[in-house]
Amino acid sequence: MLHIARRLIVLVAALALGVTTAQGVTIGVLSPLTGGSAGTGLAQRAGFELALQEINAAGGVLGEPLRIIVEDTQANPAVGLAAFEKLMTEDDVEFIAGGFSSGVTLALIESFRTFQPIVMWIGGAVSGIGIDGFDGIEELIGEEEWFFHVHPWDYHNVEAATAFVADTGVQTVTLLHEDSAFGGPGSAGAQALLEDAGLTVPLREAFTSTLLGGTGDFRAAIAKAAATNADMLYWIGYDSDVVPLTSQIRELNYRPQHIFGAPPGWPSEFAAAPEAQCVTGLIGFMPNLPTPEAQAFTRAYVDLHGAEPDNYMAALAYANLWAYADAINAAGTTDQAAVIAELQTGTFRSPIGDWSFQPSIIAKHQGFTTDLWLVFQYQNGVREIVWPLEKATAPLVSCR
Amino acid sequence: MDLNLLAQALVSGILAAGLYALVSVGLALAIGVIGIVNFAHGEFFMIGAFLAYQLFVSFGIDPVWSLLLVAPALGLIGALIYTSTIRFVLKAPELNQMLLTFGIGIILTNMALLIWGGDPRTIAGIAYRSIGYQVGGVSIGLVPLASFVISFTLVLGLYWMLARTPIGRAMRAVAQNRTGAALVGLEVNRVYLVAFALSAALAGIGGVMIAVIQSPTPGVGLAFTLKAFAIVVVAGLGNIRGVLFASLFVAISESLVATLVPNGDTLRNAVFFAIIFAVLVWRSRRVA
Amino acid sequence: MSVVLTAKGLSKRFGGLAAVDDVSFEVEQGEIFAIIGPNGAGKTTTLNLVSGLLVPTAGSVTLHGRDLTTLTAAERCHAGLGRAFQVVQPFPEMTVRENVLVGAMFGTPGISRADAERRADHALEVTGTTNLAERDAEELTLMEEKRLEIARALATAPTVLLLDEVMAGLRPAEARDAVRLVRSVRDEGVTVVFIEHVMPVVRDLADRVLVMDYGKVLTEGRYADVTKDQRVIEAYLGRDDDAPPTDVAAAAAPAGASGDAAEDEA
Amino acid sequence: MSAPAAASRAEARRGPFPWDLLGVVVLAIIAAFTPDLLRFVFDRASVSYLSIASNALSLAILALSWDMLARTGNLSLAHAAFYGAGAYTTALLVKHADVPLWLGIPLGGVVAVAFALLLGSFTLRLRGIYFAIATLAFAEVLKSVVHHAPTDFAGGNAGMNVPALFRPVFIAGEMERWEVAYMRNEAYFYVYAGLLVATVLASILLQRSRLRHAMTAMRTNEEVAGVMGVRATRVKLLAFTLSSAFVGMLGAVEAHRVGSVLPEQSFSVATTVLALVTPIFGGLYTTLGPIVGAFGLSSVQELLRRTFADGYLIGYGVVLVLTILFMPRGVVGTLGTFFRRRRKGAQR
Repeated sequence: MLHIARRLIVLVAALALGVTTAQGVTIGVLSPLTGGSAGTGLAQRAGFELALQEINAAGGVLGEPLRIIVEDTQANPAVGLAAFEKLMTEDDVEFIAGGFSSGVTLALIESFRTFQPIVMWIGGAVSGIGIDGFDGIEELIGEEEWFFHVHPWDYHNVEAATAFVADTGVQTVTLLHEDSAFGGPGSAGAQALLEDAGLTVPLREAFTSTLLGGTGDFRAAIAKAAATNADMLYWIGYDSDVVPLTSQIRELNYRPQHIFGAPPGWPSEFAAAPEAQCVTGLIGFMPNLPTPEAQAFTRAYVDLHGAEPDNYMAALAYANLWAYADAINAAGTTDQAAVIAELQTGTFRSPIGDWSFQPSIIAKHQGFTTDLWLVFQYQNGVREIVWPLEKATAPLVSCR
Repeated sequence: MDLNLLAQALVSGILAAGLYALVSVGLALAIGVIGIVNFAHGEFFMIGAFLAYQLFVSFGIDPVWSLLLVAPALGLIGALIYTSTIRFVLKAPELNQMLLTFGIGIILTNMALLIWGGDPRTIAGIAYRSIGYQVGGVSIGLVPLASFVISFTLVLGLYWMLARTPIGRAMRAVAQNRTGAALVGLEVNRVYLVAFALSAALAGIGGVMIAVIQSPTPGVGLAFTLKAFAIVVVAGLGNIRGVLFASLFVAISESLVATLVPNGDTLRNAVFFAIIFAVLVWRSRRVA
Repeated sequence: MSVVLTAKGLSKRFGGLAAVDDVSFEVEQGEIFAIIGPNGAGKTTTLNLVSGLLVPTAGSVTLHGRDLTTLTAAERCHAGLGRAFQVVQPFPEMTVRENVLVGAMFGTPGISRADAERRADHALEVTGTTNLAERDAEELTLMEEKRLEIARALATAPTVLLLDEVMAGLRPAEARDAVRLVRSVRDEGVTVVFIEHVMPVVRDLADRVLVMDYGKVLTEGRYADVTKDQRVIEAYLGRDDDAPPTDVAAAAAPAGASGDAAEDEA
Repeated sequence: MSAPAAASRAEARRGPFPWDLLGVVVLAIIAAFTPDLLRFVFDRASVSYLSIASNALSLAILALSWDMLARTGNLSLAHAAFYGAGAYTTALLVKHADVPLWLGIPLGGVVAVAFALLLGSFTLRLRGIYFAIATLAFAEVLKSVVHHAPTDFAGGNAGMNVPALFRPVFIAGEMERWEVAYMRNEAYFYVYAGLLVATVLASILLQRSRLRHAMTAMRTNEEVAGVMGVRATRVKLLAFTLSSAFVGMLGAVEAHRVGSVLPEQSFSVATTVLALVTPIFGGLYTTLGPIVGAFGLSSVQELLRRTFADGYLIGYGVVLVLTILFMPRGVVGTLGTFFRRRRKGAQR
């Protein structure tokens, strides 16, 4: 018995201490790699891996190879908390990247504040602005010097989407939204903005996403939407809702001019489905974006992972890690103040184009805002960019 | 109230009962005949859905035809799982069976995550998913109609099999009295094997349906499993016809509430489980 | 002698089927009272109605002049009604003594632990199971299980003990032991009501016999008298071999097919 | 009278040696020194280990409290409801009433008990899987009710913020940053450990009292228990009360620790499933089993995730399957049988 116990202690000690012997800069990544949000987390990891490969091929960080340690949060707050503290105290990282899920982000804030590493966070888009009696992520830590947010806030998403809607020239918009912290406040904000822009919103109706216990029968909600006969159906939900929603809209013979959706991602093979025709969607990155950066990213991504990125989270993760590498190299040190200064002032590469951190309503360092967003339209099996016009690859067509 | 909406709600509800019955009937067989509470049943749907997807992507096989391949494939997987694990816990307390099947479910989910990733997959290129027949202002969806017909055919077929065929009679005998069945020369273990494989095969068919109407993901089975468990229990364990009636009742109720109440879709689960709770409690008080 | 237990107009319907129909009887202090009848006559259902496992559709049960009809099984037990089952069901995770202790501890509300232990040991002695006390209840022979079943019921300190076919499955020598056991229980001052199939046992034990058929009382009286009754002979000869010996349990089963019984199996 | 019976009588008079109570004392002492010991051995990494340990303690409370109800033969699938009720109670108190932060935890337990008694009284006559599904349905309905309660009352789909119980202040120059995290984690660790000790005490008191026999009897056969005089209704409601009280308090503590309540998060089916998986793994109907299960499963999962980058949960599933196949009575149950057999063998 005793020798087993001794061996165990040695093993645990090795696990705990072994990593400190590694040289060079290490960045800790928190992502949901298992459970319902695994798709997003795995997409992030794929983006980090591509950036890591390129960074190290280009000489690494401060002359040493960069390392990342990816921890699975399971999208569970308590697990995420333990994972963050492992990164801080066992792996001794000074930089944190990744992130997804408001629940996990809220759980981490207290501990972020304690350790105050540089946190460059992709997840937690719920700003809290516009929700009475609820403090969102931006309200809670936006002002911190060490907090860098690499994803538009919820109001940016809504701003972009409503700008697109207004540009289409439709008069009436029916809103369908999934009923969690993502779609609920988002749709309320969209309704307010649309009405400010002079549009009519005859109906805002909630549904239960397939991601959160729904069985994908949206006919009741769609029938109500059809009864409004609005020019546009605008829905906010998750990627697994795309197929049932779009097919049931047609099955129920609802023919709005536009079916516009804003999920966090789109199922990759959906383009080939007949119900995809003329569906429009908000997205953060398109593999066919006609810019050299986007093309290079997509090519490299396919080389590494064998398929095009399904999810714009990969592009944001890629941007996230490159920003760290460039800022630390520019600072020439891992000293926090110097790196923060570089992050504040620097311009960084990304598949979406050059970007930098700017203040948002509360946050000091906000990367990507309204102008991240593109609207694409499925046209004959291809996702054409239709908005904003300067990036468009094809004109928007009506479904009627 | 718009009469059209009401009629649509009724039609949608009735058709939705087909899918509910389909996902429940395999579970009813497992619980009713073998007496095993299979926590991995939802993962069987999930595997069925991914198999249909893979057959489509790799060989261009339409889900209509992959039904014929996925059902036996799941039957085989079910038989393997039965032979390698389930048969060792038949006499164990039901909690042991739950832990075992929960463990199997975790293994299957995470294997699917490794193989297919976490992003939703899509069976693209099938035209019938969006087809609805307009009858007097009410739309009848082709897929819900087909799944209704398939489901009721399967359920009635299963009912017939249990009543009329030798293996069906053997299943009923084993379900009622395991020892007695063994005494009259039935190979109980073989009957169980067949019943479990059949249960998995039926889950496979449900999985193909799910793959058609939504996107296969590693977690796609969960919502259906919770509801299937509830339907099977309310129907009365092993009561195949009861599954049909229970499915119709809850599906129509859900559809009506979802249509008539603002934001009613988000009340579907509440309506469903409130009915289940009320029926179970009411029945327990009535009998006493 | 005074009447201790009265059943008046007991009826139980399961759906359309009347399992027990207007059954009345009185049992006197210190008596051994037998309920007999062919398979499916409603004997066990009657016992279940008396002990509170089933709620009667109509009728009442009185013990020592106290109406028990609305009480639960546990409350009837506290009032002095003991019950042993046909299918012996010891608690398998306990020793024999612990099994008996359950009856002793819960049969009398507010009993102290020490008193309960004394009572349990006494019940073990009366039933001749003291030497089995520390055995696991899972390892008993059938006769030992029957003794345990009676010891457990006895430990609840009943004034009336209901026994459901204690002799079923016993060999003749064991049955003779069981007869002695029931007598010694009566000698403790406990009134006994029992269901039995084995006629010699009924003859040896019963002071009075109630004969049931199709849920109704056929006749009642001394053993010698009722066995001469033409209706009794017909009832037995008419349907002697058409059902297995476990018919009584089976008779109750269809009732629960849609509800409780099915739940118990789960 | 035979010798063993006499011995057991004598033992009953004196009372057997209270190994279980001694165990609680030892557990409490170990818990009291664990943070310091971890810090001594692992230095700053103790912050991380304390978090992992707290998660394991939380699982142990969940599992043990579930087991207390399971001992009556009632397989509850409503533990997420009690957990969520506790979590939302403290969140609502903080938001709407200016009560001291700590009051939310006992009140979380009280509200959970209220829901448990409500559920318990409705489901008294249900058994087996009928009971299980009814409790699952109750939990799902409660989740939906909370979700659809007025937004300005319970936060609706966005949930509510819940303030931290501990906010140690960092004093520059006098300490390092990790020490603040250590102080916070140490404090939460003690809260969890205290709650676990309370749960263990309740469980031991149950096991030592005659209720233990009542519960075992009910679990075997509720009808037989009834005619033995066991008041099943009372015992069941008492078990519901004890079981839900600790889960409710756990939900409240956890809400403060993770800073928010959300319908999907606080009423997650995963909580219910863990509540039953853990004691089955460790050994049912004992005080030790659920605790061993919680620490066993937590360690297995942590070791696996540190060893494999992908698919580590497959290993977790394999462990569960192998355990039930080769240790059908759970870790504690099977080891207990093993040692008892050996002892018996030695006696012969």
